[in-house]
Amino acid sequence: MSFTRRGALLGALAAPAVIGLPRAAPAQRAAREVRVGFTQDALTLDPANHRNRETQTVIRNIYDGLMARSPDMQVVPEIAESMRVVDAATYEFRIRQGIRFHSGDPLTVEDVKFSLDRLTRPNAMGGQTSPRRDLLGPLEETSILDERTVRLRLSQPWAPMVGILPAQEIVNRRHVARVGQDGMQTRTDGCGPFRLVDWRRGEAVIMERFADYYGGSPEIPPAGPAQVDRVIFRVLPENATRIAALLAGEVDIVNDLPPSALRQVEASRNAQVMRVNGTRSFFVSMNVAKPPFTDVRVRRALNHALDKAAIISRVLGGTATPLRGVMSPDSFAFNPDLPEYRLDLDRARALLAEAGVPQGFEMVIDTTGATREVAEAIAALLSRTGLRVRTQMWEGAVINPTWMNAERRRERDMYLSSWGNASLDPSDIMLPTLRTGGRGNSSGFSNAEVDRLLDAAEVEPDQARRREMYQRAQRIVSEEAPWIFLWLPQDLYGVSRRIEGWRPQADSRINLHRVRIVG
Amino acid sequence: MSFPRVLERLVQLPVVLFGVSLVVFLMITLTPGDPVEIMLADQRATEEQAAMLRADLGLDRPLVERYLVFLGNAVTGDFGLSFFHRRPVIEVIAERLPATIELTLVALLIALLVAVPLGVAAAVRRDSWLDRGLSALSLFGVSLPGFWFGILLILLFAVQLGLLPVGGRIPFDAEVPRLTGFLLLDTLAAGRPDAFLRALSHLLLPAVTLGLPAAALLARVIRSSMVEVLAADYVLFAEAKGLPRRRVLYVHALKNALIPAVTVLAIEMGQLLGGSMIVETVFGWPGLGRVVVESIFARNYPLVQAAVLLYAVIYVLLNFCADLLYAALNPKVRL
Amino acid sequence: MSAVAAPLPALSPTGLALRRLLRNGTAVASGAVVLGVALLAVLAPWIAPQDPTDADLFRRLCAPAWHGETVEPGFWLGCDSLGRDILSRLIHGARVSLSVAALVVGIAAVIGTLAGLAAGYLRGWTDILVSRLVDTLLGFPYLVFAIGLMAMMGPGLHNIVLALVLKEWIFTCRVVRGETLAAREQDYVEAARALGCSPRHIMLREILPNVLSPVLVVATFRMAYVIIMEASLSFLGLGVQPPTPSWGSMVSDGRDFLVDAWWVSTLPGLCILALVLSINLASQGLRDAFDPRLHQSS
Amino acid sequence: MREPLLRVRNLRTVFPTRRGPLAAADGVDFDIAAGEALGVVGESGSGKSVTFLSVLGLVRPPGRIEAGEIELDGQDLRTLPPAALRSLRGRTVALAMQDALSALNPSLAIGTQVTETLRAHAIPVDPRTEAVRLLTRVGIPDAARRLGDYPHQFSGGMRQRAMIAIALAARPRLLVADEPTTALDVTIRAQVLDLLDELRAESGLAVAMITHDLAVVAERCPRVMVMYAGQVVESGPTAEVIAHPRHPYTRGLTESLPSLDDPDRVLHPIPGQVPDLAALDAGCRFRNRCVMAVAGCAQPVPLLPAGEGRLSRCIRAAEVTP
Repeated sequence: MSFTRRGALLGALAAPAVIGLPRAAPAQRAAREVRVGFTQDALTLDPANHRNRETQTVIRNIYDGLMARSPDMQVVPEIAESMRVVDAATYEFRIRQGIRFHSGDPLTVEDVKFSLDRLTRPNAMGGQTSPRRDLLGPLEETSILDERTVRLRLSQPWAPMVGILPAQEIVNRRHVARVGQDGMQTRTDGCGPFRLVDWRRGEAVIMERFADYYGGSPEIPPAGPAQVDRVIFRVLPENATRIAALLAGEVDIVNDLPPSALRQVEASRNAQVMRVNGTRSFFVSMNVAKPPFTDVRVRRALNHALDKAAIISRVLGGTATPLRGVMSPDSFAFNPDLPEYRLDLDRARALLAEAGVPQGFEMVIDTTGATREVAEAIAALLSRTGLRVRTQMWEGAVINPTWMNAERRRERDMYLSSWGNASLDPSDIMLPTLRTGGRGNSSGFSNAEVDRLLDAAEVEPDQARRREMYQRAQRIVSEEAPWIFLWLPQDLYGVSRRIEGWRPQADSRINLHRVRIVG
Repeated sequence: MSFPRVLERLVQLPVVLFGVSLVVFLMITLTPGDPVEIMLADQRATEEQAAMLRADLGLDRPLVERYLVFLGNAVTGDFGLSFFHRRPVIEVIAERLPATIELTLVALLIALLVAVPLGVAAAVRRDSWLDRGLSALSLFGVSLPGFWFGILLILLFAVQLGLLPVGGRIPFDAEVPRLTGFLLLDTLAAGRPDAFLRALSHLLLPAVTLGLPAAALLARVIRSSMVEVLAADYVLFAEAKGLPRRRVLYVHALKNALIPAVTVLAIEMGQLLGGSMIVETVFGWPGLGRVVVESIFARNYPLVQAAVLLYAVIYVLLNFCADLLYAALNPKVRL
Repeated sequence: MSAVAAPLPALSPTGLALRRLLRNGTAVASGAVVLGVALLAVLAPWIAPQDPTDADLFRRLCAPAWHGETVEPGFWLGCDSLGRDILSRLIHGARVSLSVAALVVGIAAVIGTLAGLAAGYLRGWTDILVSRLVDTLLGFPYLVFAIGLMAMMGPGLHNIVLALVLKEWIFTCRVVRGETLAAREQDYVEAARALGCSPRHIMLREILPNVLSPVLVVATFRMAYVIIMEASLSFLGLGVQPPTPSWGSMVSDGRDFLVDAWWVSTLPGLCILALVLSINLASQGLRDAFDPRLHQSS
Repeated sequence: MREPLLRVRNLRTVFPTRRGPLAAADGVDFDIAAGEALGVVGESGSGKSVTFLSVLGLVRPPGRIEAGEIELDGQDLRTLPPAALRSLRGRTVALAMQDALSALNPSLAIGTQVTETLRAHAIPVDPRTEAVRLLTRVGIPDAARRLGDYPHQFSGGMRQRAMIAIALAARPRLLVADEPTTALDVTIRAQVLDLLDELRAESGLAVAMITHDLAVVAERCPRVMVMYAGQVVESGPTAEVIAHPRHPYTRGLTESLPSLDDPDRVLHPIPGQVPDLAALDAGCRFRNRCVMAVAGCAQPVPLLPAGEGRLSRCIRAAEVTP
């Protein structure tokens, strides 16, 4: 008995040394394989049954959409060969020929109609309704014009329509019939560059190159089948672990690199940092219904009081762009001429005094665990005015609904929050967060002129006029200052030097179609 | 004393399950945060849509009714749909459970491998520097926050030394058909000793991180019961017979010293099973613990309920096994 | 076998135990560490060199004094990611970590002892009720239970204490119940019963003094767990409210800087280690001193 | 007299205590010859058990043998390496204990506990057959079927006999029997003692019978050694020692001798207390209880001849009257 135990112990001790050997040279992998260290597992592999960016990222490597987004965020045709705007509420798409699904079935206009119907029709998914339904807004009907053309008809003009299409994937209607609604969760049959090999729940999604791939959008070169044999999305939720996996050469791309890891990754020989402007604007929402935030002078004072530059350079490692207003500079509707609240503590104190806010007045910034560090920095910097600002941590599940409900947020002061949308269209940014009663209007901001402008822009087909409306709205918002305007962070990725042909894009997709291995 | 004990366990199971289900149900329903709100958080849902979803999920019915429905379904093994996986809870749990159990068992094994020699050595040389040193060392385990220790191990063994992998269960090229979900078994069943070693190398760091605190506790238990046993006459008698020291320590003494340790072992195993979520998060281990924590934060009620009930069942079963093992080790108790 | 025992001068069992305790160098030293930390915690506002919540981003991650380069004078152990003095945060953090541990374990010990006494002495329905409750709570994995409760009540110091107490008391209860069951059959209890003493009197005056030493041992042993528990909850974002420092939250917040600025998370980690180690060694000393079974001459 | 099998000279075994070292055996001298039965008599704490544990090399730390010679079969046990000492234990010198319930391992089958001794000493027999023979020999009925039984399944008397069978398994030459029959009823006690007598006669087994029961010694042991407070106070042929004690302590013991009908009677015939072994002076250790004590008793008292084959540690040995 004692002998076997001792033997086992020795075995356990010796194991690392033995096992270590095959791992020592990761470059010797037989197959050309690219691995992504990813923060989250896909929730499902059914393109129609989720509302989750990470899930979308995984799925988008298996399924293609009518349209795609290039790395510089242009919307380009993918399965569609071309698009024609018939009128403000009608679009026609001509489908590329010769596309095959992984199963070998050809992709037809029926599949396109089926996929869009599945997304928009109530109860179209085996009795359920797709949670993505409202993403497609006023899309009313998809009809087949001929065997190469489908027409999308909207119930009213809606400019964001085109921008939303890259996030909707086309499924094989025969495959859906074969595997059923439940089967769609785990079994895929897309026409994308990779085919699913195995989904190990909570651990990894493994895909291999689809040799008969039609090549993807010719407008994003190089077109053609994927350049690597295999792609693995590995789930590594803990930051430190994800970074360690990159540095150890176990993964080639990691998403959501924290700014604190910049130096570490840049200093390593085998990896580099890649960055791209993100799509989420950060702000501190002030409860405009609660004194003293009812007074615009207080709201402006806090904007003057915050040393954004210090946080950006010190805490965020210079990986964010300061904002004067709501919109990202990358958005077509960005207003570059907004007034700036300069850092000016004296002015801030004067404004607070004018508004009758005493020194030592207490304010609480609500926040969640993910943004704790920034919230603490903001609180510390705002406290320099003589106010006593502190933070309170919440679970997202609790604090978000609280702030989205006027009654429940009545006693709250400030909320460190963010809002973004991959298309960077104000329709899904300003409308929800700043229109009276908007679903994301946490500050309770209400301005008749802004409401009018946003509503009008929603149905305005002319993009230039829309831009002008949004820019006017942004100016009013900046002056009214319902938020402390913060910044637009960059999305940071750690990327191994052994791969090429990939760069991050603002919608945070990781499309691996064009990745090459060079190292 | 044996038969009533089995009876007691049999009675205990439904009582504990009932208690646990009640507590977890109350805990969950009293927790602020509405699953419907969370599910619809990012959507342009109207109040009607929310109400519909709420009705779909049965959230609009009174508490008592919901509890009874839950109980009724649970008895038939139907735990409903996991909100955010959009799949049956049972399925989600079934695919995650083996990973957690495998991790826990290996952690326990490591704990035993560390604790038994440590506890015995400390007891034999009681109050020597060895005893103090070893017990201080074993206490090291208890004092380390798992997430911190785990990250440190990764930085050392994976990044600096490159000896062990960072996370996950097995690399793709060592994949084998998953018959049982326990990769150590599946790789052997597939006749792939290389894959077995790879799977083991993935297990090592998380299992050490998880097992070390347990090792510390077990070492203490074994040490103190060894101290008692070593003072017993039968140990003296065994030595007087001229038996080799190893046999005296590991057969005569340890066999008796392990009897009280078995109960601790069962409880500890239960704690390891339920305490794996932090290690699972750090090492990207696709186990049940992580899903349960995610589900608590996402108010994914059905999964939390089912998982907690499962933990309770496992706990009672473990205790039952401990009783059996107790009987096996202790001839005075015959079932 | 008759051998060692020579008669010692008459001393009460407690006196003997204390004497054994004081002769145990390790136990005394580790007890001194615990007391030292407690003293730091109590005196924190007066001895901390800096304000533990005073952030200055220009001091971000500055190194401990012995490092040479990016050192800020007056910040001996360096600064965290918001430029707050780590030494001061450690001193103030001792307050939180130690008071959470002491409160949880103290309250749990009182509840557990009373419940255990009642269950073990009164038996019957009281015992069934208590035992089944204990079983139920044991069936819950600790962390799941704590996370669930914290999610229910929201983060914060009071809620941490409450959540942990609700689970912790069962450990004391189990021990006390067992000891009480044994004591129930002892002569002194039977004698008290024969004299017509009330159950309350017997439980509190006769049995309680005899179960106190195992309670003490369990309590010190559990303290270590509670400190780790608080750290784990902080890791999951359910710890104390910022900017209040606790050792657990400091380790947890600093883990992103383990490579660039190891001290941010390692120093509080070492503090936890030292404290838990000391508590454990002290409790081991206590047990060795108070557990009569280890001192029978054989 | 034959060459002694065991020869102990000036044995001093010490246990450190908080009040200083405690000599549980202090200057013990004696011999045992092959085939001899030596009775060792004394109260609890007199050092009789420690003396023989010292011989077996089983003094528990922190206790240790500080001085003296222990020669077993011509070998010096104190210089023997631990492994060699271990192979002597059970094989050359074996131990039988007072309480078989605690001496037998509760979680091992009786058969295992017999055979493991045979295996440990590589006795060239079939362990199972030999175990049956040994158990049958001590009077356990149906021994073959009971090998798999655990100690708690045996009756008290059977346990005691099984324990003796285990002690004798490797055919030792010296058996240290520490109160081996105290727990037994009269008939079984006789049976066990008869067995020991037989073995002595057959194979020259030497027996050291440690007891506080002078009656057993009177009946079975030709020679006796009386111990008090860590020292041998008197030794000699049993009949003579009982009839004409040469030490006041022995006399005190003999005064309570007629107790055959009450074998479990405890010996505490002498008023007063054993002195604190950690705080002794050089003089006679019995003098605080001794009616014959004189001023000279405060001087060191050596163990001196007191007649044919007899030794006594009393300056007034000649004056002791029965």
